[in-house]
Amino acid sequence: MTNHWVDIKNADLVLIMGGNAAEAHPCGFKWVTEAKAHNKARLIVVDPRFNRSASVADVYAPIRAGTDIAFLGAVINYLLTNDKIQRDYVTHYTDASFIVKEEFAFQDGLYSGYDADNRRYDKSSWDYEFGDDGFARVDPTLAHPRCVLNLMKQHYSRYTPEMVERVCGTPQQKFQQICEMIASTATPTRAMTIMYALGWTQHSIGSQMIRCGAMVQLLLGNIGVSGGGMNALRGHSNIQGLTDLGLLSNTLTGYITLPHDREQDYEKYVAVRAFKPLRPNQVSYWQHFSKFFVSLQKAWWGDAATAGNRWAYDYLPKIDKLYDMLQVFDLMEQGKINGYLAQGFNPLAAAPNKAKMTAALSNLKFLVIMDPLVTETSEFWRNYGVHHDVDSSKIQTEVIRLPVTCFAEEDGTLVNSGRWLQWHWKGGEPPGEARTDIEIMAELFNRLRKLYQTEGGAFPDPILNLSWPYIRPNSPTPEELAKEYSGRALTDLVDPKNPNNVVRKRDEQLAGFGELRDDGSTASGCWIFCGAWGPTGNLMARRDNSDPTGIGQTLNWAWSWPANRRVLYNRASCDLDGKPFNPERPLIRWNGKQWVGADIPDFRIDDDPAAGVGPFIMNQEGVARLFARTNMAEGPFPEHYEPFESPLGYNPLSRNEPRAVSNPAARIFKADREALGNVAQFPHVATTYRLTEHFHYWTKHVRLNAITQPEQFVEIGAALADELGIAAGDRVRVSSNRGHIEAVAVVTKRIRALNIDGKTVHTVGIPIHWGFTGLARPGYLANTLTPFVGDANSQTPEFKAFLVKVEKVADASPASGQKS
Amino acid sequence: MSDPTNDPSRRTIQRYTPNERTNHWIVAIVFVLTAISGLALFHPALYWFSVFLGGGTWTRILHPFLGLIMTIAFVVLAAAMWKFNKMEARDWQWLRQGRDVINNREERLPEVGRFNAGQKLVFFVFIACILALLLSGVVIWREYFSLYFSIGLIRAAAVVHGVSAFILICAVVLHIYAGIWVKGSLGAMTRGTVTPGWAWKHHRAWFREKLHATHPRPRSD
Amino acid sequence: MALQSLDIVRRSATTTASPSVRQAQTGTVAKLIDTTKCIGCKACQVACMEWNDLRDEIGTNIGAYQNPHDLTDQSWTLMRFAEYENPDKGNDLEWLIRKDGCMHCADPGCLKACPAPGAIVQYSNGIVDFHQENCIGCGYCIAGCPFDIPRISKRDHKAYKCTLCSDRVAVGLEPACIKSCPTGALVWGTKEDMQHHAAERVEDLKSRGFDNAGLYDPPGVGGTHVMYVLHHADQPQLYNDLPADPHISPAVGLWKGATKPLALTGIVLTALAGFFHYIRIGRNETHESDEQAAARETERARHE
Amino acid sequence: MSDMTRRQFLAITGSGLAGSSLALLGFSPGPALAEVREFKLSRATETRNTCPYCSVSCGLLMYSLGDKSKNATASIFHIEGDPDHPVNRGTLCPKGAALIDFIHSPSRLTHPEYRASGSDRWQRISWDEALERVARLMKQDRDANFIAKNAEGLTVNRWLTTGMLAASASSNEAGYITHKVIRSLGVLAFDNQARV
Repeated sequence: MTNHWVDIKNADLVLIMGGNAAEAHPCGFKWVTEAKAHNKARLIVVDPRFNRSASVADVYAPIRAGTDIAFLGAVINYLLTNDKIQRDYVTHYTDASFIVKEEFAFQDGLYSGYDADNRRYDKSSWDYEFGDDGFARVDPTLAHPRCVLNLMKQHYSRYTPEMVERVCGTPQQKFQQICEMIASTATPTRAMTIMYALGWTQHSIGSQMIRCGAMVQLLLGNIGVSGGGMNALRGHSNIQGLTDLGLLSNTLTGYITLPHDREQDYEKYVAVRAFKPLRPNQVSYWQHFSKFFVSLQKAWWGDAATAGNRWAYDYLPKIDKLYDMLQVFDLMEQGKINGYLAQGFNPLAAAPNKAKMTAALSNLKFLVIMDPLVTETSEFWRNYGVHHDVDSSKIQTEVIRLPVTCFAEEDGTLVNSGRWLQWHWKGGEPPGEARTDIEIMAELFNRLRKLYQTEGGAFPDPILNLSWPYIRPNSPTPEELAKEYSGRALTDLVDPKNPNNVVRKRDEQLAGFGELRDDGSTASGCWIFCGAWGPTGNLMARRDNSDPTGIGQTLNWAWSWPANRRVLYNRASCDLDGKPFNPERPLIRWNGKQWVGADIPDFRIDDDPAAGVGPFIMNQEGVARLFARTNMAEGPFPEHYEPFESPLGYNPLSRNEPRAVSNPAARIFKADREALGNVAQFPHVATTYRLTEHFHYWTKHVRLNAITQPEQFVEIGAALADELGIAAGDRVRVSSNRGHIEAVAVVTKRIRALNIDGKTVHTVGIPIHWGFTGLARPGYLANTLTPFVGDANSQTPEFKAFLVKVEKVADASPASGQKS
Repeated sequence: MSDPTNDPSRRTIQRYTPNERTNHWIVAIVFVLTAISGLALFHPALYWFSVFLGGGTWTRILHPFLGLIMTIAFVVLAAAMWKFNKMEARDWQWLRQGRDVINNREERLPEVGRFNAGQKLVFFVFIACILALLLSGVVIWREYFSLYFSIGLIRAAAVVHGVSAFILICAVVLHIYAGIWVKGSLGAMTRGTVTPGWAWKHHRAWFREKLHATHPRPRSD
Repeated sequence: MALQSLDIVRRSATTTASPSVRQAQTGTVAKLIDTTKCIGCKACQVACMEWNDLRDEIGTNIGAYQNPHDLTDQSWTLMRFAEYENPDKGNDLEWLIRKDGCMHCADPGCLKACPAPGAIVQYSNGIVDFHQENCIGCGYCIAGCPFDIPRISKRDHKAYKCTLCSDRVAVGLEPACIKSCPTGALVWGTKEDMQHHAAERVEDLKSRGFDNAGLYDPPGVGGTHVMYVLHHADQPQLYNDLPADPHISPAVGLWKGATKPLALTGIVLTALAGFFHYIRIGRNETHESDEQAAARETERARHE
Repeated sequence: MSDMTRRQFLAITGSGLAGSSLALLGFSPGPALAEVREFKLSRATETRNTCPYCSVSCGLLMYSLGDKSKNATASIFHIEGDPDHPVNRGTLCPKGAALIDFIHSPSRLTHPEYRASGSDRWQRISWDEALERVARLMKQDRDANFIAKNAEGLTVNRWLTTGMLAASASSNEAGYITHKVIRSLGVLAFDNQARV
């Protein structure tokens, strides 16, 4: 979230698309009902299903799963052709005026530089034109034919309301109504917030859907303002924190990326990441990259990280390609992975194509499970009848299952969607011998280190030298770890301007990432968390909920990264002179000397607005990018591509280009491409989702939740049910080219048959949540059906749009799922 | 007074067989229990009756079973008595002379068979009420049957149950009083016999029937 | 507000007045269920079970979101879902979701029907509560309720329903369902405050094209301490058959009203009639003359 | 009690039940209890926590047995929303409201277990056995498959044959130490739930 949960109450318009906040985030959704009740806000929901969010919406529009870019692109077209943009904002706070290279081109669904054999682009033409001064060329009049705004106009001119109706199945009149409502927020005093979640993420084109939403918001001047923003509703309690802490194949903490094989030289590694400004006077905060990186290396390897060994640069593994989850499970299926540890994760259920996942796990030599609950993954080797039919004797994987505490039995912090780090306290004892993840990882490491100490082995240095300053080595306390990722001074830090002034004493906690240094005198395990445990103590444990301005800015409640800032890019809520665009709910303002207000300014505090520093200080441009340059895999502007399993089989926007049917830059492995189904065999569009009564595959173990939603079902529209002779409560079989499930049919008017390019397309809703372990009635894992292909940038699987066939099950007796 | 047993002409007459008496008293006892349990649930002032059945919950549990037992016992009794309770022409005359009945001027009334018209009326009231109680009682028997009926029907059945119980109880009160009022009746239902005088006075037709059954006239042939 | 004052104003099967000098001076309490804010998430259902230590069966899906399928002794509240195509809005779909449960009527049909003294009580703050230790399990409350709410447990054969968390309210807290409700569709306060709140909601709904939005506080049962804001207050039956004009059934009125004293009087009068007949006219006895007459007739018969 | 006498009289005459002995048995039922259920949180220990499900991160109040005195074992018996929390303001969704049954789920794991190759059952093992086995398996695999230099002779120091998925609900502190340990081993096949 660029903003935070409570801030949604300040919105004048809420667009929920690519998510179902009422269903998946009910307590955050409260701020939508607050905005409606107390801010006269209107709510728009665009979704394949009339869902729980739609039940309280002012306008609902149906959309075919996977066509959100067609819809949003047409919104952009509407805003640009009707001049419904916040012109000052767009001119000064985005790259609308930047001039793009002449070689940049787009034709028949493909951008310049496409390499079809490798399914990737040569992105060299996707950039601005640079002047002799090294800065990007701009045309503030926005008249240049190749300025970003004009390229956008041209690109999205193909996205008409007629096209929306034809591609998305959204009635034109509804689309028009929604455009008018959205356009109403182009005025500086009105804000729209966009709330999205995995309904955008889980597509082969998901990142671009989100980007497209962000572009709409930038045109309307809705980023950085109170009540606005692009608000990603993260799916798990600490998915944000684990991402911030970099627990991903290609990152370190704080969005620092790991070095590539070719980055053998530390200085080059830093130089590529320490982005230089592309326009005069810009902050480009990543220029400080080396401070973040060195402080991390000092936190991890302590005295072993020195200037002499390039801060233990070689201790870090170098990447040759992305080892994301899909890649790893594909390798596992090929027998190239021997060991796997699943910590609070149930990949058998969470990754696509269960049959492939079962085969992959069966090829492991060993699997370690750390979990509070009996997950399907931990029992993948056990036969559960129709729901999981395997032969234990043929599975050679050794499995070690370790019991872990749950939230209530430990102290620590989680990061919420609004980037708040909130400390929580232990309230009870864990059952039996359960241990915390910290204790397990610590003791496992200490045993490994001991083995390397006594026996030696492959490259033991990073293991032997890992900094382990914890009082009880097998049981570091959450406090010790929190202090470590926040950061401290390793020597007395002096003011560079006045060497006699010690600003931080040795071992004192640091107040923020502004104090980090790249000379080895500071350590901080995660630079964006720096200051969370500051010199005054644990700020994450603060519990003062006062909101002095009444706009929901509780700066003394817990701590938010970065720097306790609650609304990102909040400088953009003020005009060029530093006056709030909307005086009714100002976040910050320039008082003539410094920036003050209800939030921590996302700006240097004493930067006079007259200096012309752009509000997007992390970007080299100083402004927001409507043109993504080379940062996206499939193009600088979002373009509609069909899901990999498309009910059309062609891209209605580029009918003549077979290479542009689905995302041309998305990676798909050969066997997975062969496992795709076609519309002739699998005529219905399926989409998977959560129900509000359940959380993933956990709450089927929770009696109260099992009571409120006990048995697996699928949702089908009344029209499809009529066609197939299915009544509510009948059992149906839903099959894809990868497997089938059986479930109870919920027949509903809430799912409409859509008319797509002249043909009727039915949507089938498949709630996840059931499986073969737990208290709820045993069911099939929904990922039995899903395709093994991900987004071209994030590799997030395409769970939201694929093809299935629905049939009535002749034998009405429910298949039993007896435990063996 | 001479010992009636010594005088054949004064030998007592059997009015009810031991089986009939047993049957009657089963009905009577179960009725009392059913009635007090029913009344306990009927009016708060009588809720304390529930102590006789072991408290409110036991009252709720037992009442329908008691009702069933009473119904079964009553059906047997009613079947045995059915043939004596057919209304005849003289019964209507008897009823028309209610004033004479109340004022003990029996000599003015038509001769009465085994049962008088009042008794017959009570008999049919009992049948009607018990049938109504049975049917409505099943509908409001929450534990086993109420779930099969609509709430509207249950409400109506509760009214029917209450009204028929009221009528039945009133009829029983009359029935009991009649037993006290007509001296010797109680003995008929306890010992089973009545004196010839009692029979002659109150049920002369029945007396004569009995007489001719005991002393058949010699055949004329 | 003295919500902790749970003095009893009415008590089932009790013919005399309960102590009622102490009144809720700051107003009675009320739960307002705003169906127009409700997303049907069932947090209230879960919070209710959790607080009250209830666990219903893990049932089945019968082709609907609604689960459990009906109110039970373990499920004191239940979300009921209805799909409605609004003809006034071009047949746009509406998902009308209603939290069902005890309405806490000012004139409670259950209390009226209950034969067990003190099994059902009404507190001065408006809450109608069941006291299972006094309940005998007859189920009359079910027949008495205009909303079909109480359920008899198969385990202990006692009647159960929403208590409006009288234990929480007694110590000044809001009921568990109210507290949990994520969207603020459930709100809590004095009845007066809730009526004001509802009026604001109705005004907002009218601005959104729901011209018939309104408050459901049915006068037929004297008003309720659980009220609804409905988009279609003119058609409550759209919300899974919420009664348009609920009142205590005339049958229940008859059964539990005038008939009771009349019937008792009737029985007593019948007995008294006998008693006075006895006093005034006396017994109908058999005299020696009757015996003699009988003997004569017997003799005659014997010798004939 | 005169009232009682009148009732008895009415009852007896009314029903025609002549047994005065029964009437003597008639006594008033004890005064019916009409108290609300005891408020169960009065002296329970209250602990602040955060809901482990979605990213709204609702504040929780957890109530546990005992008052944290030395001899009382804390066991949580009730959870409700933290009314002070700016986001949830005391509310909880059906999942958060059901957390008590997550903590006490019969599916909670209570001791380390081992499933041998080809076996169809778990066997209980000690923590010592479990962690020693995991460490041994990891070291064997790392030593056998660690890549110090790639085919082009560049230093890469990576271990690709063992991977890990990290929890989506464990704390930052657990995530941080997990990352620190796993990266020190050179693992690249490392992701968290954000990937899906």
